[in-house]
Amino acid sequence: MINDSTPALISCYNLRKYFPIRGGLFATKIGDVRAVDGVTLDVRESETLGLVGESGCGKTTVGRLMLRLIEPTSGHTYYHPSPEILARLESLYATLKQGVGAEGNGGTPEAQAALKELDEIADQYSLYRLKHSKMKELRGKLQIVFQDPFSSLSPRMLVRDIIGEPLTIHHAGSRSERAQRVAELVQEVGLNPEHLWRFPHEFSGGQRQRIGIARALALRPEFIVLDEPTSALDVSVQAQILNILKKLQAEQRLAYMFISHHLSVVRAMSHHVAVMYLGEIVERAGTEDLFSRPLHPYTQALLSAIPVPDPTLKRERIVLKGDVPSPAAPPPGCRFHTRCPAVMPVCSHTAPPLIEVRKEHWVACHLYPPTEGAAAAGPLTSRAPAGEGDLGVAGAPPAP
Amino acid sequence: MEAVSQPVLETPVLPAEVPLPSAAAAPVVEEPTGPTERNPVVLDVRDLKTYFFTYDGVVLALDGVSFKVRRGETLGLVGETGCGKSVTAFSVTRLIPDPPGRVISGKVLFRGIDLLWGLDAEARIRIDPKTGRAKVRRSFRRIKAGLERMSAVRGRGISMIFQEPTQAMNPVFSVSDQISEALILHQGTHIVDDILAATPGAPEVRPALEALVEVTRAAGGPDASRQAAAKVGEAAHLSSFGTQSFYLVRDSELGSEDMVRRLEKGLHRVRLSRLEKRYLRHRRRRMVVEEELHDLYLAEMREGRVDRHQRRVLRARRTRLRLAGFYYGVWGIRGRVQRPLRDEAFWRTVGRLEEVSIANPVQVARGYPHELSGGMLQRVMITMALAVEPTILIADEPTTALDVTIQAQILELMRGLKTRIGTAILLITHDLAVIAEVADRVCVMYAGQIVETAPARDLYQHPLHPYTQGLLASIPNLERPDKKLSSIPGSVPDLIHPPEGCRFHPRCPYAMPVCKEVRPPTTVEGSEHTVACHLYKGPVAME
Amino acid sequence: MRMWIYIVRRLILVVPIIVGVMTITFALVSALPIQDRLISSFGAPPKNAPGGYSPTVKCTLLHINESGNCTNPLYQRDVHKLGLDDPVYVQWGYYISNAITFQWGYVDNHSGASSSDSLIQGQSVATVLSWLLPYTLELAIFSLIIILIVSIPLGNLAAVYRNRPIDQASRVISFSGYALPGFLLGTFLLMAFVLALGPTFGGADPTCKGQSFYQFFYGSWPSQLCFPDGTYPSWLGSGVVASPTGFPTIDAALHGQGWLSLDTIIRMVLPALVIAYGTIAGLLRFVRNSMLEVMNLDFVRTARSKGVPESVVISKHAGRNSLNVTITVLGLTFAFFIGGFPVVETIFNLNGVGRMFVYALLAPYDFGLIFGSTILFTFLVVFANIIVDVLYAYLDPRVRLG
Amino acid sequence: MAEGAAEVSLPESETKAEAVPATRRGRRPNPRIAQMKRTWYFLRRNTLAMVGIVILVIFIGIAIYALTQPIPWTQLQQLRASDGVTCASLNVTGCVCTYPAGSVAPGPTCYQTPSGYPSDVAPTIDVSHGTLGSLPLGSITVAPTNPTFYDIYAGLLRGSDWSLGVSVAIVGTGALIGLLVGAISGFFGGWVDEALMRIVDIFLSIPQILFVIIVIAVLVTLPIFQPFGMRVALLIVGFVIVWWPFYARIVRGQVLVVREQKYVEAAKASGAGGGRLVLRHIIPNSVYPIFVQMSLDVGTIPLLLGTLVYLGFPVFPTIYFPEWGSMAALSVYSGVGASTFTDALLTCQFGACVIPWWQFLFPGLMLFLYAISVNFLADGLRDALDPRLRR
Repeated sequence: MINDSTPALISCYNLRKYFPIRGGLFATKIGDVRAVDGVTLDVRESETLGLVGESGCGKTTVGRLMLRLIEPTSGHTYYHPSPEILARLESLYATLKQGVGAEGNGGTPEAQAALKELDEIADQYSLYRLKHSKMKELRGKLQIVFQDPFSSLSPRMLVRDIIGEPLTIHHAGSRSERAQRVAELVQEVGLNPEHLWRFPHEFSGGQRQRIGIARALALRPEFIVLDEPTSALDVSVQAQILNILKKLQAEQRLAYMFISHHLSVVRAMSHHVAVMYLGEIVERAGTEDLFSRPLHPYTQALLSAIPVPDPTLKRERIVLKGDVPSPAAPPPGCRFHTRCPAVMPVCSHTAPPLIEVRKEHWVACHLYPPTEGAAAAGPLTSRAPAGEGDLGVAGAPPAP
Repeated sequence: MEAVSQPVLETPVLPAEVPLPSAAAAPVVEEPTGPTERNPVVLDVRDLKTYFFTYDGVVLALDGVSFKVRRGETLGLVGETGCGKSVTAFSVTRLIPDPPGRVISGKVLFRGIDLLWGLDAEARIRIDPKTGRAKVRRSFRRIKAGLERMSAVRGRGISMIFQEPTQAMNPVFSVSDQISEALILHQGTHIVDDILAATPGAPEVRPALEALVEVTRAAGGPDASRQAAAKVGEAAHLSSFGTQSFYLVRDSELGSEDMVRRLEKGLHRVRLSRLEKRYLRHRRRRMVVEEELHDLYLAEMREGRVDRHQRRVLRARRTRLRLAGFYYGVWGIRGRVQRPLRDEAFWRTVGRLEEVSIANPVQVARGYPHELSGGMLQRVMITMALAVEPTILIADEPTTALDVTIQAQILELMRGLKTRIGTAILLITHDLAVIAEVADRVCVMYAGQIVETAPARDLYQHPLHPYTQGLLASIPNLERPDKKLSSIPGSVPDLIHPPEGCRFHPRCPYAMPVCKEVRPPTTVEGSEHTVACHLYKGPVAME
Repeated sequence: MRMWIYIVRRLILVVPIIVGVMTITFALVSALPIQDRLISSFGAPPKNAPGGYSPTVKCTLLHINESGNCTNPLYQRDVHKLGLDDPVYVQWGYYISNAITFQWGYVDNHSGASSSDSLIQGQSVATVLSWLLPYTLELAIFSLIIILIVSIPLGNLAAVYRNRPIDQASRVISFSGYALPGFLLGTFLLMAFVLALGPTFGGADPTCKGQSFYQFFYGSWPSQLCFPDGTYPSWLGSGVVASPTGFPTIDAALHGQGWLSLDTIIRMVLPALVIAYGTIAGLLRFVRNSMLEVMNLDFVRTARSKGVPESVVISKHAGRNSLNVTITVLGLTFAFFIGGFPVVETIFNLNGVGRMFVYALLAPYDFGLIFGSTILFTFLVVFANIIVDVLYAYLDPRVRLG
Repeated sequence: MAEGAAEVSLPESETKAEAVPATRRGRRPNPRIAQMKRTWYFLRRNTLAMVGIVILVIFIGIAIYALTQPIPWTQLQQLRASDGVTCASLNVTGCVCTYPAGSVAPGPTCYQTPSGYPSDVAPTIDVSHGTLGSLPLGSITVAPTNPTFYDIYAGLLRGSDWSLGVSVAIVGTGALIGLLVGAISGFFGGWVDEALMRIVDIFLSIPQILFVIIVIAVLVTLPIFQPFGMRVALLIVGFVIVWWPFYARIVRGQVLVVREQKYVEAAKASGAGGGRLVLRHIIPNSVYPIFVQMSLDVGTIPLLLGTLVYLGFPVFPTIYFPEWGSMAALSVYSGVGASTFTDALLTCQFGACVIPWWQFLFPGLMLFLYAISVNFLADGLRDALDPRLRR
């Protein structure tokens, strides 16, 4: 399913997005909401990357950043980067990691050099340095489907106009050609042309979502961000939408980034999965790998928290204490340590790096020291039989 | 009311003898032994019909819904959006926004009392045959009377928690205000009695306080000082007194010597002035009248006739007392005279919040809804709903708005509470998995009708109705992810022009000719397993 | 704590508004031809004001030199006195500083003798207004009370008993309030009451001829409070201020005339009603609609499900939330409310700021007074808005606690 | 995946039936028209709104009628002070009498009224000597200084088109400016928003009537505003300057909401530029509140005109101008010889004279009917457009 040969279609490095908090007497900036804090991802051609996390963990922001719907605080995204560029970037960021100090401040001379070169590369290729005209062309290739099908369709436009708008914006073909294209789009998503002459409010949630998908497909994109496309829908309808998406991916070799808090849906949809917590990626692996042998305690807790539609199997579950901390004041060290069942002293002061502990399996957790490398099977998973049914989390380790 | 302290097990057969558990009801002691036939039915909904009268026509939101809830059981009500789950809940408690909605017919027997009594007198409905729109002529006096009657049941008999905790709490009042409102409303007399009976000045209080301080100084851990605090409470004959002293000690620095004195100062409030005493007695009188009124309303609903004379008498008395109440307002000292009651309610609230495992109950109680997270608020909502142990708790999508991990917490909590106080729960959700976690029995709803009812295991292992089967099949399953998702074709029909016959037939893979004409009867298949589908030919279920 | 920050921020935000208002008025003033400004500053022929003086500073053809400038010494003197020969920004600076120091109207910034004259016997504008303000304030307070005690309960009832008689009644009230301009309503009421009940209800009695309770009991009218000519109180002219506070009721009481203060209050009922009516009309609908919205919100349903009796649900849970909206709207409509004063005070001969504004409008305009009273009214509006904001913050924890 | 496709496309073909409610089966009308129908349905159920519409239609009819044929409202001949002598009709000294054209003069000092006047004689005031006298019912005296009489009926007729025209012009222009400013400020936000909103605050904190007055009072002195047409323009300009901030504030609030909607972001995602976003997405979704506000103001502005005139402020090119508000105001203001209205009332109280009630009753009535009908309609519109308030 996963093969490394498939080149990365879109890849972003150290994405950061801080939203300022204003307050005080003169509404001055008194802090930052670190919605996204150093996210590195890549989505490969005609594959799906699942992005999982609780609400407020910044997954939606990542999606919007990758489409440059908002400008990042720092970091870059590269669309269709050539292999050599990719390799170069990898090495550069590696050197940066060795070089003391994070990106931006000081560091060793080679880190400095790396920084400079990164900047040059960014100037040429980064999405965020493109001129608006270039960006506008690209927009056709990068599309998005929103969570809420009710606010994502303009209530005063006919479905025809909604789906056709991208075409009109990009002056794709003559009027009649556009009409033609719209008609076939509608067919593709399983509506019928007679629906074109209606207002969105006349449709059910599922149908609205289909319209949204049709709009996203209008300009034959290569990459679509699916921002919780089914979380507002019923299960039966959800299945319909998911099937459409799968079908389209197969037919048009689309690459998806599937953002969702619903792990089972993500598992059904995606080839790779990245788990986010408080603006950071804590674990990243191939779907099978992640779901059968989750390494990060948070992932394990998430998995065990999913209710299973089967009264017969009663699992003992990891119930996390407390709420997600505010991204305005993320806890020091590992951001999860306030709720972690396997918390260690080190967690509270040093943040664990995201390291590849197994093939194609990255984790940011002190339980898996880099030295163990690929052999690492953390205490949590090692204690649990990684079988179907119970998700290798039977019995969380006692908190020290 | 005080006489009845234990809710008696009763059968709906002779309901007249059975009063509600009043506010006095102590928590139910014996463990509910699961939902078996033995447990009495506390809520019996029969052939409930609720319509909405809109521009497009009459929406048949509920069309003959029937189900039973037994004491201490959890009944899950599951279905897609627009199938009438929430409408059912609101119809049962008569919270349907009117206009446009109205409960048209049916019975809601709560412990044998028909909550919908006098409903059909409230409005005349004429449906215009050609436009399909309806004219509703309401009798506002009757509607008002009906709502007032309901207030005797809401909160103490049936209470609810809602989907969006952030919106379900009043933004301008603090958490403690809102919870203690419920407490005072339903347990007012007892709170007042306790305050009046409290002996904060008693000689044994001081040593208890000293002991508490000592224990805390010695860092005996929270449990130890909790016990000590409980001792304080006993000494003062006011348990909340203990709670308060516990938090006072915990939150104040222990080094200082005159700790105990400062404590006593902090707790001084319970030594009442004469004015405060008078006010409390006055309030108590008012509360008693309210409770008598509630009993009267219950009696009315039970016997199905209105005792106008008694009603007039009680209302007159209530009015007199309200007027007398101005005496305390006139001096502009209301705030002060109310303080004992307020504080008592506050510390009781704190106690309740502890029970739902909130780490820092005092801060939460002082906080306002917009300062708390969704999970926290949902806990608060639950506390509020269970302030007086109600017979039934209706939970309308309690975890839908929450994250997975928080949802897990809340479900744990609900399970725990259910086993502690034998409240029956009517759990409404669209998430079959959640239902599977907590429900004992499950009703599957589709397009305003209940298509299948079965014990949870039974339902999930062999669902009978095609809709149920489709629903279960379409859940993306963590265990078998590669299995292609099967989906139910189409979408929920609009309920203005529902399909003839079986409402599911346009989407049903097994649709037969008969399905298009005849509405399938509800038949019994196996123990407690009923289904409404032409595929099954079991004996027709009795209402 | 956060509340204080909030309030202080509001106060800071007021500064640009006030400066802005000043600037607008300044712009308008400097758009005037210099001739008019001179006349309205010094040269107004007295209306019925004793002791106005009128130098003829017109720049006749004699005084125009070949370069087109006016060489009339008087003219130049006055132009210089007013600093009209300074560059605009200097004038602006003077204007702002004067206005902030309550020297409205024209101040000569060059010759030391400051005479920020109004046409009323050379009294400075601020002085005249300070005499008249109390009466206006008293009227405002009366009508605000009326507004609040009418619109809030009525609006809530209209929402609760929607589309039923009381709602229709409130609808009629608000619509008629929208549709009846103050001067018509005032006139009709005046006619009705005066012709039916006698002049006591006809506002203040400028001629001292009319009947009044006071005269009914005491025969004659105390001369201090009598206005010999119907335009403005005599004491403005004779420096003798017989009115220590300026609030008529209080003054009358201080004069030891209990009946007179009662008389004054009765005379204030009609004007207050007329002023209140328009605002009530606007407010009622807002109260009703906001109440309707609040009643559909989830927490109201929660309160009901708790078993809270309906009356408490409405008064406490819904009412408290809709109150915020009400107050905000009141703040927004306050400017209109103030705008009603000139009319009403004119109809009922009440010697308030509004009446003085109208008086100053009779040609030749007394721009000093016109702009002065405008600025004063604007101050009132701004002040009211600050109060509203503070109240709002107090009522709504979401604002109070940020 | 193929069967997936089949499986997916199949249901829709089936569900079409339910997806389309039976009410809309068969040949569907244009959806926009359907929407209008919906609104119209709610309007029709609202009795007051219907009343409002009817009255408005009548007024518009009158206006058109008044425009089509020129109605004579030329001034009558002047009264001269020397004409004050006794006459039979009322034994009050200094009165004059008038008689219809063609008939015989009842007395030597009676004046011929032009044809088209009612013959019946009703008392009014000869302002030329401030004493009481008589004049035909349906004539209106204008000012103490200028004793000319105008036909009140003609004035009422002509008033309709002036009131409607002026108010519509003012509201239209104001709304346009407000829409632009509000949209810009709301969409771009940041310091633009800050600046514009501060300005709006400044404008809104000056009491509107006073603001209009001072603006016009100053501008009137400028030479460009001397000719007749420019005077009317001046009036409109004065009001617009004061009025646009209301709309700006409303629009901006609405835009702030709409801007956050997902469909705007979607348009952005498919490359729409700022202009397109504003014009195609934001403005269409934020204009409705403006419509309501506009319709309310169309009713309010004639009242304010009247108020201005009442305050003795020469808004109009000639002192008398056939606009209801000003007609009513003028008559109230100066219909009586006495220095104040109260005085007149007091003096007339004991039958010494007759208050010329008709002089402000009829214009006032027209004004009231017009304003209230507009308000009925506006309120109905709001309820019909705002689903929350629907019955």
